[in-house]
Amino acid sequence: MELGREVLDQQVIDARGIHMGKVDGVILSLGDGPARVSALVIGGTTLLWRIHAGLARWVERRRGGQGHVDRIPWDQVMKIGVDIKVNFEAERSPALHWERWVRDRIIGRIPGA
Amino acid sequence: MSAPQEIRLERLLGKLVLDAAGWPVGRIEEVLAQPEGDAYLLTHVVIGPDSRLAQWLAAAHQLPTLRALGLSRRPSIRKVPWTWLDLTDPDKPRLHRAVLGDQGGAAH
Amino acid sequence: MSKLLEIALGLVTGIGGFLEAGSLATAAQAGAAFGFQLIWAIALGTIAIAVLVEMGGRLAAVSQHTLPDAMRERFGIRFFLVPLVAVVVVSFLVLASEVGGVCLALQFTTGISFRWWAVPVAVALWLFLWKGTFGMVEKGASMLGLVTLSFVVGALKLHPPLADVGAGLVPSLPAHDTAQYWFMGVSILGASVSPYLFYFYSAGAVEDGWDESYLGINRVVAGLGMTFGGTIAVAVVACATLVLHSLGIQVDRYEQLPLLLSVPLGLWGFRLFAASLAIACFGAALEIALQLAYLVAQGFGWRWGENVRPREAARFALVYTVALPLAGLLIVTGVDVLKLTIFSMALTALSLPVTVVPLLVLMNDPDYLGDRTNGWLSNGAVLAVCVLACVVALVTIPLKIMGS
Amino acid sequence: MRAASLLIGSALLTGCGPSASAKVEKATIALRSWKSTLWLAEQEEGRGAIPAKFAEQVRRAAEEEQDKARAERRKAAAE
Repeated sequence: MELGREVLDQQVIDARGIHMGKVDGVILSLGDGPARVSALVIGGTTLLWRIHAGLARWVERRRGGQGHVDRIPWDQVMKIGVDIKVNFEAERSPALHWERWVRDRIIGRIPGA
Repeated sequence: MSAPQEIRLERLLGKLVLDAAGWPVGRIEEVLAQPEGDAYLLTHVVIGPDSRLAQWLAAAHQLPTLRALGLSRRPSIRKVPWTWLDLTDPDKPRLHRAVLGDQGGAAH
Repeated sequence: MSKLLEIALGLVTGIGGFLEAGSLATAAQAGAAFGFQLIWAIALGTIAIAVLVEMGGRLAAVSQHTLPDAMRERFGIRFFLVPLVAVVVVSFLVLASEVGGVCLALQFTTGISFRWWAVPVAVALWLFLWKGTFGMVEKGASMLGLVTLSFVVGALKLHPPLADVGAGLVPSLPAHDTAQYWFMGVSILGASVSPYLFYFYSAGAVEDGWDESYLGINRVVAGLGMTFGGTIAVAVVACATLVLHSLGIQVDRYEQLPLLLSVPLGLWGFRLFAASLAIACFGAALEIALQLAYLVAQGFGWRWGENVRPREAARFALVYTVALPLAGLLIVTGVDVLKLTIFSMALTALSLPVTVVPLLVLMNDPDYLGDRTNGWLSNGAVLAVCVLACVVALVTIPLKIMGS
Repeated sequence: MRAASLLIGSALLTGCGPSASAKVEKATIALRSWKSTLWLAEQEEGRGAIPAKFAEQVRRAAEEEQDKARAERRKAAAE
C-alpha cells in the first residue's frame, strides 16, 4: 500500500458515516519491533505543519500545544477504499471541535438551523 | 543518539535523502507498507528526483497530451528497502549505504 | 425517475443556468463593439465548458469523488491550496457580480438605486440556501432561468443575417481596437468556462447519487445543455449587434442593456430583460455561493450537503453565511457592477490553467476512473483553450488596466 | 503567484498607457455612443417600450458618462 497516496489526505468517516475530516497526518512507529503505521492524525496544527512549518511552530508556541488533535490508532481503521472508515465515534472527538464550536456558537443560534 | 520512537509520514515526504557517502539521492516520494497480521509494516521508500524541474516534468508526464508533445519526462525513481533508511535525525534522512551508481536501486 | 425525464431536467439546468451576469455582459459588450466578429469565442468557450462539465460528472459517477475531494486526496494539501485560493477569489468576485446583476434588475424596474437592494438581495439568497434543498436550488433556479430564452426570441425578431453570424464562427482580426478585441474575447472565454459550473456540477452528481449508469445521461446533458446555453449567448450578441452596434453605441453601463430586448419586443421586452437579468443572476449567485461552500468543505473533509439541516453541517453552512453578506457589502459600496463583472471574467480566464489542469490530471488517472479516463481529443482541446485563454488574459489585462 | 508577478511586471513595462490623441479619440467615440443611446432611449420611451422611470435612469447614466468623457478629452487635449 502506498501510504502517501492511499492514506494521507483521504476522507475519514466514522462508524456512523459522519465526515470527520481528512487524514492530515500519519504516525509511523519505529520503536519496539519492525517499523509500522501506528495512527492517523486529524486536526490541530497537523495540516499547518505541511503548509508552512515556521507558521505552525509559531502557532504552537502561541497556543501552547498542537490544538485540537485527534489521533486514531491504526487498529481502529476498518476499511481503506474511496474513504477511510474508522471504528470510532466522531461526535465527541477533538477532530470535530471546530464543527461543534461553529454549530453551538454561530450556526445553531440562527433561527431555523 | 538513537532514532526517535515515532515519526510523521507527512513530514518525511519530500525530504532530501543523502546516501552514506553524503551524496543526494533524491526526495522521498512515497512510503510503502504491507499488512502483516493486524499491523501494517513499512517495507520500502520510493525516492524521486530532487530538482524542481524534474518534479514538474514528472508531474506533466501524467497528461497524455503533454507526453505526446514530449513536454514531460518519465521520472527516475528508486525503490529502496525501509531498513536502509537512517532516521537518527528525522529532518536529515540518510541511507546506510551508497547507492550512486545504481547498485540496488531497482526501477519502479 | 425515468432517464428521459432526467435528461430533460438536465437540459433545462444547462439552458436555464448558462446565462448569468458574466456571459450576458461580455456578449452584449462584444456585440456592440465588434458585431458578430467574436462569436467564435463563445463557440470555443462552449465546447470547452461542455467537455469540462462532462468530465466533472464522469469523475463523480465513476469514482464517487467530487472534484475538490479528489484534488486534495490526489495532490495533497500544499498543491490543493493553489486552485482552492484561485477559485475562492474568482468565485467571490463573480458572486458579487451576480448579486449586482439582481440589484440592477430591481433598480431598472423600481427606480430605487441598486445599492439599496444589495442587503435585501443577499439576505434573500442566504434564506434560499438556509431553507432550501439542492433540488430546489438546481432545478428551480434553472427552470425559471428559461426566461432567458427571450433573447433568442428577440434576436429572431430582429432577423439577423445568418451569413454574418456564421462568418463570426471563424476568428478574424478587427479593423480597430485590437487590444480591446482580444480582451473581450478572453472575457467571453472566462464567462463561458466558469470553474463554478463544473465544480458545482460534480458536487451535484454526488449529491444525487450518480453511478456509472448515468454516464450516458451525463454526456447528453453536458453536450446539449451547454450547446443550447451557448446559443443564448450568441442570441445576446445578435441583439447587441443589431440594436447597438448598428447605431455605434458601445456598452459602458448596464443601463444600456434593457434596450437589447425593448427594441425587438417592446415593453414586454423590457420586462423580460429585467426578469432574465434578475432570475439568471439570482440562480447563478445561489449556485456560486453553494459551490464555494462545497469547495471548502470537501477540500477539508467537513460534513457537507445542501439537503441536511444547517446545524448538521455547520462549517459548510458557515461558508455561504459569510460569503453572501460580504458579496452584498461589495455592492453596497457602489462599485461599478459592469466593470466588476468584466474584470472577474478576465480573471477567471487567467486562472483557468490552475483550476483546470488538476482536473485533467485526475481525469487521466486510472485509480480514479478505471478504463473511463479521458481520450486525447478532450485532453488536448481543453488544455489548448485554457492555455490560450490564460496567455491572452496575461497580455490584455495589463493593457486594459493601463488604458482606463 | 508567478502569474501575479508577471502581470505586475508587464503592467510596469507598458507603464505610460495610451497616447493623448488615442485618449481624445476614445472620449469622442464614447460621447457619440452616448448621444445615440439617448436618441434610442427617447424613441423607445416615445413608443412606450420602456417605462419613464427607466428612461430617467438612462438619462442620468448618460449625463455621468458624458461628463466623464468630456473631462477625459479636456485632460488629454491639455497634455
